[in-house]
Amino acid sequence: MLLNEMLLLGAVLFCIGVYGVLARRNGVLVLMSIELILNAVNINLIAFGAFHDTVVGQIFALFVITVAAAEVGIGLAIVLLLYRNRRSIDLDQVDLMKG
Amino acid sequence: MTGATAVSGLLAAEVPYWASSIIKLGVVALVVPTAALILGYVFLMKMMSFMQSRLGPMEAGPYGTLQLLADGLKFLQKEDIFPDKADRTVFALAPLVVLISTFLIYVVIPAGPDAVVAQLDVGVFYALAVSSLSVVGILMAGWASANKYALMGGLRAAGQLIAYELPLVLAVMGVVIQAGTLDLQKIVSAQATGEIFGWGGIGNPFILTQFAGFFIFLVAVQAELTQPPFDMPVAESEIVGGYQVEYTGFRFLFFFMGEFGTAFAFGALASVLFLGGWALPWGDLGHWGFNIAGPVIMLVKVLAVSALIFWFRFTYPRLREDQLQRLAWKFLIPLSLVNIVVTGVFKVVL
Amino acid sequence: MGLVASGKAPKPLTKLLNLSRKYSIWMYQWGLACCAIEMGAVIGSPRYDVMRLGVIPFPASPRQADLVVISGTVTDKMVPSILRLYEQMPDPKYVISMGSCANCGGPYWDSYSVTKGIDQIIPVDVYVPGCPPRPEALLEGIVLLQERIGNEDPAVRWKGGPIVVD
Amino acid sequence: MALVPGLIKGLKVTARTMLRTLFGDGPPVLPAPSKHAHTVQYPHVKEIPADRARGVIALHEENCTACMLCARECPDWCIYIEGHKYLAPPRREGGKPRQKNALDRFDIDYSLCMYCGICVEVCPFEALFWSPEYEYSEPRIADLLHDKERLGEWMETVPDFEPYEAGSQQKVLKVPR
Amino acid sequence: MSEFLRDYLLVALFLMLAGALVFGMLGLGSLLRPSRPQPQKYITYESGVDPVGLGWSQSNIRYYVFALLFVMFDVEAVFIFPWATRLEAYGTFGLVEMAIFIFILALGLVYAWRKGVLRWI
Amino acid sequence: MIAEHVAFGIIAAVMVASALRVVTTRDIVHAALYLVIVLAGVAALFLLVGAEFTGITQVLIYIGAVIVLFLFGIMLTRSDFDQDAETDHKRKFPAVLTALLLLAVMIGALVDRFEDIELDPTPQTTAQVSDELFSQYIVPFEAVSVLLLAALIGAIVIARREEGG
Amino acid sequence: MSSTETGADAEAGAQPDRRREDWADKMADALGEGCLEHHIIPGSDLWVRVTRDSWTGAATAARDRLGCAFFDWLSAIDWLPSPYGRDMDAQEDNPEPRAAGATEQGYAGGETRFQMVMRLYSVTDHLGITIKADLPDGDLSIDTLIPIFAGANWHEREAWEMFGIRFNGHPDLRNIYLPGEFEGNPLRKDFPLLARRVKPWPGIVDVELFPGEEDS
Amino acid sequence: MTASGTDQRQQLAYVAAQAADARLNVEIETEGMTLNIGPQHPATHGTLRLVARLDGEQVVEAEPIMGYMHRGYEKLAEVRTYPQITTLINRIDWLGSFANEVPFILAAEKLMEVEAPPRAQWIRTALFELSRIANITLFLGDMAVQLGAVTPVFMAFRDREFVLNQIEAATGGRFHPNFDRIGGLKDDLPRGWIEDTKQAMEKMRNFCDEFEELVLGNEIFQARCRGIGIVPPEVGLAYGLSGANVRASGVDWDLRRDGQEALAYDQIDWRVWTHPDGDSFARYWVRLQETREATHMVDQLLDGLPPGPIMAKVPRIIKVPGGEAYAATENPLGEMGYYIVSKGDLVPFRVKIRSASFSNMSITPWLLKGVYVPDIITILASLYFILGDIDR
Ligand code: SF4
Ligand code: SF4
Ligand code: SF4
Repeated sequence: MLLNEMLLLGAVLFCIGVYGVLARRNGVLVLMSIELILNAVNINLIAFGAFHDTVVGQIFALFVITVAAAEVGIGLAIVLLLYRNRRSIDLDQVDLMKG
Repeated sequence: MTGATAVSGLLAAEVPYWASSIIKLGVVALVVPTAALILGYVFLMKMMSFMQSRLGPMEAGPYGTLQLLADGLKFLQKEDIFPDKADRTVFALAPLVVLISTFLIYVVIPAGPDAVVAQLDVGVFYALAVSSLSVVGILMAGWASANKYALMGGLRAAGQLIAYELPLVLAVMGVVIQAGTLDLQKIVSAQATGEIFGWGGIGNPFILTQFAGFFIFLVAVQAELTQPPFDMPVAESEIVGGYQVEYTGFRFLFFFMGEFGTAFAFGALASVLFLGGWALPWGDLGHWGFNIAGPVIMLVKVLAVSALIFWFRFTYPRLREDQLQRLAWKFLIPLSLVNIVVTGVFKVVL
Repeated sequence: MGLVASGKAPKPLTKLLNLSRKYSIWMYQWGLACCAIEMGAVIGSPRYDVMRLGVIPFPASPRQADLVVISGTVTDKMVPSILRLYEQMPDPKYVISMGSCANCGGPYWDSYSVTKGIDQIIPVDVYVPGCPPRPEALLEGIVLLQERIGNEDPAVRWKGGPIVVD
Repeated sequence: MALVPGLIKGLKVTARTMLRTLFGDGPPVLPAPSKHAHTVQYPHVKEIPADRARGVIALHEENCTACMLCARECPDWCIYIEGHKYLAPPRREGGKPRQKNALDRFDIDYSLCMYCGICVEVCPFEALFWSPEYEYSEPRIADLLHDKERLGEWMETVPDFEPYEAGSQQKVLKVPR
Repeated sequence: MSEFLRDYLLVALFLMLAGALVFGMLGLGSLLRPSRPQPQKYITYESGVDPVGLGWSQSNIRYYVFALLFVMFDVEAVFIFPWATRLEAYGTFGLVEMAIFIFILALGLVYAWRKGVLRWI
Repeated sequence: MIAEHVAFGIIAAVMVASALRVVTTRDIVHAALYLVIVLAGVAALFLLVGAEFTGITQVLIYIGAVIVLFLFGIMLTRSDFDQDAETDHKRKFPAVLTALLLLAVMIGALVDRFEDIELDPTPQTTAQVSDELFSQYIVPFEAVSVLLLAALIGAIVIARREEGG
Repeated sequence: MSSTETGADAEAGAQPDRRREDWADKMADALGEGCLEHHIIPGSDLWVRVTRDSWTGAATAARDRLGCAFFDWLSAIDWLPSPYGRDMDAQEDNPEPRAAGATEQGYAGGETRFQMVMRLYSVTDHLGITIKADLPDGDLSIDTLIPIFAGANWHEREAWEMFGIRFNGHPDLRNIYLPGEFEGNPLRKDFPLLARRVKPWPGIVDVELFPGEEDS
Repeated sequence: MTASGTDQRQQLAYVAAQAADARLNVEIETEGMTLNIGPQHPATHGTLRLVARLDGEQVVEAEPIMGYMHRGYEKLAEVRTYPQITTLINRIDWLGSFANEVPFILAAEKLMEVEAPPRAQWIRTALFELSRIANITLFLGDMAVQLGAVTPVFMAFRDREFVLNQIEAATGGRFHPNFDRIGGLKDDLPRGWIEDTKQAMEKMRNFCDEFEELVLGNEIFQARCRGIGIVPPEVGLAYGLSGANVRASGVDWDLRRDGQEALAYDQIDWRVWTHPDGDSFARYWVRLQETREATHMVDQLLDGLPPGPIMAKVPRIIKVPGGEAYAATENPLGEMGYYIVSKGDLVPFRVKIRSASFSNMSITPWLLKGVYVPDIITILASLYFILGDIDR
């Protein structure tokens, strides 16, 4: 692979993720879009790791995966909580988020 | 390492990569259904029947040996039903995911020095990772059927599979620490050449030093396979078959194949990890003869492990959902954590 | 699509298919009344052990069943359920009517709440007489069914009628 | 959960059953085919039911006088009898010709019969008997209506009445052949 | 192509093999099987009656809590694997490191236990 | 090398298509399943550049665990099998614009900068990863455990609150 | 009544049944006017007939004063002679259906067509009591027993379905057995069994006189 | 039958089914999740339907819907003669068939004031206990299978065959003997029967031992049953629970010992088993003990069988004098009784059938409140009902 191919792919995924975060109003879908973003980051990390021929890229990717798992856990807990209280996970209807 | 020479050792000739790949594909494509057939026939049909003082299938073929073939052919002729409300694509793909999970496990299981599809550096880790894929398939099936029993069964199954995935993973850790590798081939040779406190007469099958690990592994496998006493996801007296409830014909059979194929795979994994795999502690491990003897040795060990699994299955009633989770979280996981630490201490101290 | 349904399947193939259906009959485990217990004996009692014949009583859902044994009294309240059960089974499917109740209403032929015969609702392939039929009698019915399956013409069966033997 | 003892005992029970099924009480020799299971392999081996078993009703036509008693007492109304009267030649020389009944039709509808045995019991002329036969499933329900020829054929399968247990004061009857 | 990738190519091939099996079998079946639509055949199976009360209860949060616990420990396990392969090299130091790691996560388990989320009921 | 490029092309195409479906499909379960494809693709990419351990981890954690979490979340928050709630904002134009702008910027920044650098797919073994992790990155490693603990406790607290209420 | 019986019952068989009389007295005592009649078969059984209004009172009294904690069953009797002749085997209808007044009731008397019957039992004394109450012909309703014996719920639903008797205060008076669209109350005497009337009785074609009465 | 005819009828039935379901669904439509268990459900021994409203896996409310097996016995009894009824009521509790006949015959004998000769009484009692064994054996296996253990039910069926063989050898019917007559029995025992029966009893005792190891002693089984579905004695009695169900709650009451019906129970040596806990496990335990006790009772009954006739003098055509009588016996499922109102005809005027399961099941809505879905099965199985006995 060419390095820039990898990076490009990462960039595309990243932007798709960003679009998802902005366009979606379902809590779970927003979280999924965030996952996309994090994966895009991971691709970059791994690509650079391979580029520099070091395993540090992998290690960072591992950390990112860990953080992502934690993030999803908490995020979904919040979504569930919202759902419990409002019977909906539509973020538009969550005044709380709007301040 | 030498995936390409897997078969060449057997034939004592160099086999091109593509040819060996095709042979391997063919072998595994045969092995999985055959494994399901063997387990289904020997245990589900015959052993169960004997335990209940009856005979099991007798008419289809001598001693009913062709029973499951007849079943397969019969299921081919069954109408294919998609319930109205079902999510058709997901409904159709769910068995595929389960089956993929089963097939992928077989990639790393070694049956001889060269009789392995792909010898991966991260063998065990890979096997555990792909075996966890089936959860997705089961959840898909449960969801797509748009049926209460199915959804309930799917959720129960997923809850159970993930709860027991952990003990499974953690139980293996003891073996990994002892062998110092994730590669299944190396684990096999570590057992064949190992020593127990300086005595190497029978090598070191890890079942002896890792008995706690073996026990946890076995319990977890039982649960992963949703066999009694952990069969709530498919409990027929409660939720009539759980996530499989809407599946007909061959789609149903895929689940069946997945279940028994995975049982065989886990049996193989258990015998590789704990019982010494294809090797015998005596003799030259690299000898090509093991490529022929290995599968036989493996088969015996796998059947022994499966016999144990199915023996439990036919004897015990099922637990309740909460008892199952309690067993996992309050007993197996702490136990396996302790096992890791203890094994680590021994490893470092000795 | 539908090699067999169109009747174009070669003879040996149909033979093979018939054989497989003959020796693999998954039986929906569902009983209605007293006869159900004799059916239970056929399934569950090692003395009879219907699994020998390839009749496998695993499916808990009609979706995987080939055969349903209507074993017992059919009440008017039950009829819709039985009909649905039958329709939810995938073709090809077989029905055995077991016992006088399912055949004709039996001892309750004059009752206000009992359906006089299951064949008024669904097509029946084999009638087993008795009240209750001995387990062997049901076995005989199953053997008879198997014989007929072995000789039937799938093309006709695929259209859903009762067994036709050529 | 107090683990172990009960669980292990359970395993023992199933294992014991399996061994017994395979090998009986003898030594474990392979191959160990089907001898020790409780199974009677039906289409090949047939158990003979108890003599009293109520399998099918046989008609001894000579004894039946078409008196209709069985048809009347049958709770399911599943016996259909038709007959006609005729004058039989006198028993003794010079006597009057006797009026007798001829049996035209004697059908039992086994799809309806509840196998209660009332007809056999009430028959005053010992024309009906239970036979333990059970193999008469039919693919067509109409074939379950057995006419008097078919019922007569069943007579061959009727076993003799058994003797009674000690202390009984019942008389053992005879089956007319 | 490197040996390494060839191994994984095999993995990919197996993936396809499973797919081929599934579709092949279903394709073969479509030649043989009947198709006879009937009005009730496609209704969801629910013990022989019309499905009632469509609402699936959403309250079963316990599944989620267990799934969450699982994710956390799964991540932990991922870190233990490389450590386990190289424990010999790290010696006591590695042992202590991991002991701390496991201990901290075990705290989580204990917390969950004490909070009663491990109780199903 | 050709084979790898082809593989990369296929994987990338599938990934991008699936990712697009993730953010556009109306059925949440489908979105999650498309996400599975994307994640599997990522894992495949990792393997392609020799990051074996991370690749498998990706499968184990993401597909085996995180997706399950997602599916649970979905199934516990959807009240009906065939309910089709609105999942997107009414006006998506700003989102599209933002995303495209971002993409343009990144492409501009990346494409020229790293032109024609061939990646070396030498496998990096687990042992290497381990050695690096347990020497250089020992502090982050321990921090991870604390992070996980915190996340665990946080999630439990949230879930508990909801249960009480 | 039978020689194999034991203890008090066997003795009581010969002479007046003290224990049952005692029970009858207690019931009369507790209900006063509400207790109409009683009937005792020594050593066998006790019937008490109460007014409709004392129905629940009788149950309470039996439970509290007699110790009958066990709710055995509850049902009703339709005393109307069947309008279908001797029994439903008869092929023609009874030419003159007798008037309701002409019905004869069983033990402990009764005046009307429908009579409630309930049986309670004492698991300590091992004695049972059958309590009856008449329902006026125009108003088939009676108070529910659920507050006293929770088990009466289904029995009352059954009686409602089979006889059409309404139970005041019953929370859930629906059909228990029959499908919702079923019409009629099957256990009423005037409910016909159609199958029996449609199918010809096979015993009707008489070809010979009864055995033993043979004419020469 | 032509295919088109079938189709038409199917269409009609289909429309009827739609209508019936729609109506029922309106009746029970609730918020939250409603789970239908049955009528086609392996857990319900046939055709009970349970509609449970759930909150998660917890039951908020559960209601059995019966009538899928309602066959109208009480009405049919009004148009059948006494011998015809005897054979019909075999089919109420189809597992303990001979036991169904006894209380009816006893009630009729009460009205006719005849009494069966001692030999008949003893054989009656022995057959009664045999049906009890045949009946409860199946319960023992069935409850295990409901809890997910497949093997016990096969063993139950296996050993039950020995008992059924004996019942058949004596009466001619495996299930529906129709052997009891007003004033005695239909026939005497065939030669060799006593010997065979004793052997069968030996096997049954083995069976009980096996089950104590395989099921009762199993920790998983205990974990599933202990503390589940506790019935307090007062509540149980108020709901009309009888038989082993209340004996498992500590009520020491057994109609065989305490009833007034003329059977041979007072002449043999046996005991009544009770258990203080009142939970599902206790019910299982009590039934297992009763089975074993019954085998001992049969042995004694056969040893002491008095010689003599088996039939009292009764007219050939039975007309029962007018009057009312109630007779109840301790059937395998609990108290079963018949209340016969006679007007001196060939047919009874009214027969009220008090069947045990009907009352036993009436406690389920109370008992199932707040339990978890898997426990529904445990509780239903442990209460032990037979559909025919509920719906009649
Ligand atoms: S045919 Fe006889 S045994 Fe069968 S269900 Fe009907 S009554 Fe019961
Ligand atoms: S056995 Fe009974 S039902 Fe059958 S024909 Fe005789 S009397 Fe009628
Ligand atoms: S069989 Fe017997 S009862 Fe029936 S008509 Fe003939 S003689 Fe009379």
